[in-house]
Amino acid sequence: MEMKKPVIKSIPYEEFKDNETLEALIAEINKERTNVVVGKLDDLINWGRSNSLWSLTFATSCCGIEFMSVGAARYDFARFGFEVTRNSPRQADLIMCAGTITHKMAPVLKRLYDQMAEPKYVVAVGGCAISGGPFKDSYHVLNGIDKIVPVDVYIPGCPPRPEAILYGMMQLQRKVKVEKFLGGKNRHQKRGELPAEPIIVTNHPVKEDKEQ
Amino acid sequence: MTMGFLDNTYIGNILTAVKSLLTGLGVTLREFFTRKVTERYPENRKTQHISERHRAMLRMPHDEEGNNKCIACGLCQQACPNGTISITTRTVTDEESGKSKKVLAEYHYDLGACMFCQLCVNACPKGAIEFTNEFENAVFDRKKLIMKLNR
Amino acid sequence: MMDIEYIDIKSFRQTMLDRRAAGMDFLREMIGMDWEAEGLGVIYILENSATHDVEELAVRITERDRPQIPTVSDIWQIAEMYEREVYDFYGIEFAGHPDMRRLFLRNDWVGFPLRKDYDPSETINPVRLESEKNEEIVREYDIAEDKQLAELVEKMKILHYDQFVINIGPQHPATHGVLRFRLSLEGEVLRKVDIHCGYIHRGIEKMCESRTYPQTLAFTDRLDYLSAHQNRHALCMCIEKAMGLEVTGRVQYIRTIMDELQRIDSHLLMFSCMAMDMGAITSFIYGFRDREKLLDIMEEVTGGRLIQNYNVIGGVQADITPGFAAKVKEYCNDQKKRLKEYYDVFVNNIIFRNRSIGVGILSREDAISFGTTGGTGRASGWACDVRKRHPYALYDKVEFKEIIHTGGDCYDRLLVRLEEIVESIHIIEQLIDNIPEGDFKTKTKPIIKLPEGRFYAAVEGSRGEFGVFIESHGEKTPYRLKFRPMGLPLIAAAQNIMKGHKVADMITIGASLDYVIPDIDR
Amino acid sequence: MIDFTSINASIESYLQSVLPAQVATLVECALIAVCAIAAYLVFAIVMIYMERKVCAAFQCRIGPDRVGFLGLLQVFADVFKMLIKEIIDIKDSDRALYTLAPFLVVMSSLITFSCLPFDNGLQVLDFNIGVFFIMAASSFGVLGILLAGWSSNNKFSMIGAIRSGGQMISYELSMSLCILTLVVLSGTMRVSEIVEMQREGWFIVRGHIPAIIAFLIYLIAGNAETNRAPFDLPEAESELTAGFHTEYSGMGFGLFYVAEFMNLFIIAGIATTLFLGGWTPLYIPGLDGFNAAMEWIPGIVWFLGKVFFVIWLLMWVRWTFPRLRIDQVLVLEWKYLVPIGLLNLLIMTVCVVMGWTL
Repeated sequence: MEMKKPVIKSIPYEEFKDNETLEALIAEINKERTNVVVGKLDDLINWGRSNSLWSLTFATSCCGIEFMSVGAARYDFARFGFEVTRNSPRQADLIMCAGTITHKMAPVLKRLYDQMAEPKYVVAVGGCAISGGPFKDSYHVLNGIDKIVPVDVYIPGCPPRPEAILYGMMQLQRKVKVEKFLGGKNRHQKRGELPAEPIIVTNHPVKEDKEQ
Repeated sequence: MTMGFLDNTYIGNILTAVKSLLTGLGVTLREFFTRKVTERYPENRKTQHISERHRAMLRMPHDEEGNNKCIACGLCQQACPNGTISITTRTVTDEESGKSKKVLAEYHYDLGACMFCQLCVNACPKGAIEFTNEFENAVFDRKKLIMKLNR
Repeated sequence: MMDIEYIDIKSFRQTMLDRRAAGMDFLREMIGMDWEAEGLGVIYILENSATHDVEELAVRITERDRPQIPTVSDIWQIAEMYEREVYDFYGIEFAGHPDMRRLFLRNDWVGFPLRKDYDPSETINPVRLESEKNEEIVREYDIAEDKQLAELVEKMKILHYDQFVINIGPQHPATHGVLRFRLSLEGEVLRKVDIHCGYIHRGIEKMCESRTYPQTLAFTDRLDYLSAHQNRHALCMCIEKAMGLEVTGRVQYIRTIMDELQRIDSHLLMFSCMAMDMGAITSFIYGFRDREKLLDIMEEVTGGRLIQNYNVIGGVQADITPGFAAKVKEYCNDQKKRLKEYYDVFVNNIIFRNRSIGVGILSREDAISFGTTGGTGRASGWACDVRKRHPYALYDKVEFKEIIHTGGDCYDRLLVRLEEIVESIHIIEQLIDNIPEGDFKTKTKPIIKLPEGRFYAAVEGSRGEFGVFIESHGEKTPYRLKFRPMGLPLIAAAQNIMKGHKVADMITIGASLDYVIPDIDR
Repeated sequence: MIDFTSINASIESYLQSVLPAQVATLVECALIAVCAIAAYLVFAIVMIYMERKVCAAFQCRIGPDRVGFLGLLQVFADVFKMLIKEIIDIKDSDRALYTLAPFLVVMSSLITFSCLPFDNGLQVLDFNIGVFFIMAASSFGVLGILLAGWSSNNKFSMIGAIRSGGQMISYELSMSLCILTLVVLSGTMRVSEIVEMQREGWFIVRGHIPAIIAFLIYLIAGNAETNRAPFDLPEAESELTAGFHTEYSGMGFGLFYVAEFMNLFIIAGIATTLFLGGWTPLYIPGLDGFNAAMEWIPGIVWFLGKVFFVIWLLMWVRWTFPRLRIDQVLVLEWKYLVPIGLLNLLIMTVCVVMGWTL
């Protein structure tokens, strides 16, 4: 069967990085055949979804400023239809995690992710979000947000330049385009693949209040 | 922004307010008709200018025969503040002189953790590694960001 | 090299009170220390805001289980925040402090990370995925002089349950990063503000202790990414001072120009973000549009847009590019014209004026007591520019005006920034044509070791004094490296001046103070 | 010129002839409903696209241009996405009211929308108190917003809704005053008559100074009614994340979004009808040839042209100014707009009585 290749304007398929992972994903999704009507409908829905990725404004540090640059006049992600950044997680389609996630921030990120409505995506922007980056030896930094939420696209850089962020968004569009919304496998299963939640230690740090 | 005798009167306040609002509207109206500054990435991929010094990825240049300049001294690995580079070496014995020397086996580089501080490039005595400005590096799989730089 | 005077803990408070009475009204820096065998301690750097005399004092205590030092938070208001930070990192309790909570780490964190014997293992402090409980009850320690150990005397509520409490942040568009406010509201009016930080605390100071000096440089760019050059300049300067290394004239010129470009960049961003916070998205985009041109120039030379990695020990990473001077001049001319547009579309707008004039007034006394250096201090009438107070690089050779406003409100704080852009352009124009020939980097040994001692260097960052304190024990890594955050005094002041204003004013005040959270949290 | 009255009449007589009377009426109603909803959606989509492009132009950007030619399909992509987005059940929310709220908002704007005279006879309802009805229908949208804020069990929503309530109810007043000024000028409340009277000179010209003042106040108040910047306090992004619709995802949010834009259309539509002559062409006394040429352009084009011009004006304002604070919003209304509006009504009355109108 001819593999359905996602098309992005102005960049040929071959010039994209990491086509192997994408093809593996397509192969896995297309294991079960679906009928033509559902397939066509899926294409339409995916076209809509991939062109209307509204991101949650979630910027913790330097990469956040580059994210703002992407939104400003020179790089203008409105051209892709991404400009509707929502501040409420309910209305966002993707969480663009731009910046370091620390131990104190981790529950917040997780909670925001849980508050988002399906279908939802996560983009890890910059070294800190991918692996802890410069701070990966620190006692207070989470080494990669993929430990707590499933990540769809990794955009390396410290910080990645605005074009790189746009490129990452196009990668995400490609991923959305090959998914199946109706009937087929989609990303709900991904949740199961997450590592088990870390052990929670509940002892208390500071000395107990003397009054008690 | 003074209105003379009308200063701080009811009417004067309205007039100053309206004047300031109209000035603002004038600025935006002018921008409405000026040329837009947006750069059309990715349509302009072929023509866009990225600074030569921009650091987006570490690279080890190879010549036509596929040789690199790395002598596996490990200085870059030591210089790296967060363990982004890991080098494995093997020992080869030179058949003529009988001396054994360390050569590079694999040069692994984690793009996903690199902070582009340039200490590795500064440390390299042979100029075997350099930063490139190829920024299109987004991938779907974390493992793809750990790269082997030597061929 | 710093000359530190040790004070006995018994006479500590009296000494501090005397110093304050003697005119030492600006607590420049408070540095927690762990000298292992010699015990824990705190170093205080005081300054007289009129004469700019500096004094360094230290206090030590050998007790490790429950070390206690009397508070100075009633002498200098900023000490309230600094002492919480020291408590958080070193577990030193400050007797008499009104609110002894952790500042950065979660309240269920085990151990004090900057102590030398801290165990960083993941099993003790795993990544917890449940949020921390709000700590409404705080400890306060009695200051009774006669007792050996101050006792916990009172429980106090931060916010009462019957108040209408809303939580803003840590993920919120107007907090400029990950700061969290807990607000007690009465209608739209703020009754109490409780600021939580630490959501981007990355433990940079601790990490620096295990890094070589060149490696520590990379972190400074990521503290306050909008004054990356200045931060790095400060650290390089501090190390060079300790090594006794003189940089060439060319380097001084390049560094000064770059610092000022960075300042323009930061102030443009401040204008943009303030506009965005107040709903004027178009003004935000105008600011960013012009900032991009500046970033282009900087990127051409340094290779980075935000994180530039440009200053290195002994010089700069690479020489300036041939077309640099021409581009900078073109940009400067262009930017001067653009500034008028900002005034027309936003600053003089009646809506903005009404929302910012008289809002969030910070008096001169409070500004000094809180140590809010930078534009915020200058908007309150405090001449606190490090470039004038303790000149470094070429600032004693160029002619420029220190912008001072006296209103102390949000409007003045914005004006100071915009006028400083003009001053920065003025400085650049004096330098750009006269860059002397010479090396762009002085050769250094591959392994850099600093002589034993304590060193402090400060620069005027984009939003205040950025200081670097190094204690070296003669090794290739610093024994203690402390950065003076520009933002911590700002949020300490914010907590105070926000009270009594409306929710919308809180956003305005926050934007006008212009803090960058990674700089506060480090 | 096409006269829709006759077309309507012929459709009606045809339906009456083939179907029994009651059924025919039912079918008519259904037809009208379908047409109204379709038009509503089409205009919503056009306006969202327009907003994005206009906003981009003011901000030196390009705006959507990659989805379809010139980004024309952008809004359709958004609609598809929104339709399939998960709708989240909010814990401890008042579910019935939570679900009802967006429909109330849309209903209010839909009813008002159908009262607009798009062309001669192209209007769903036309009766002697038409203007009054429009005012009444448009003002119950605030109920939806209040309910949304209340039922979401979210403090941000709640504050947003309370702000919205205070703001919208206040501005209703000056809006009504402006409309009243025009009713004084026209002497009727029937929408079709008001438009017809402007055939030889729009009211903004005939009523000169008081009419222009009323027009400006109306635009300001209308902007406030639609909760758009600089009056977007109920959803003030930088303060209240998304205000009253913070907790809405998927289509719930979509409906609020659409209703916001349609309210803007309605405000512009009413302004056009009352001040700018509705669907009547431009008429300059004395230039008969010019006037005849203008007559050739269909009324609906005139109407939409004027409406979109007014919308553009409002967008221009929206993308220039910073946001007001809640107390300033109310000060502006009660200290400035209402007194001026009242005075203006008086002036207009005097003008009409003395015959000083053009």
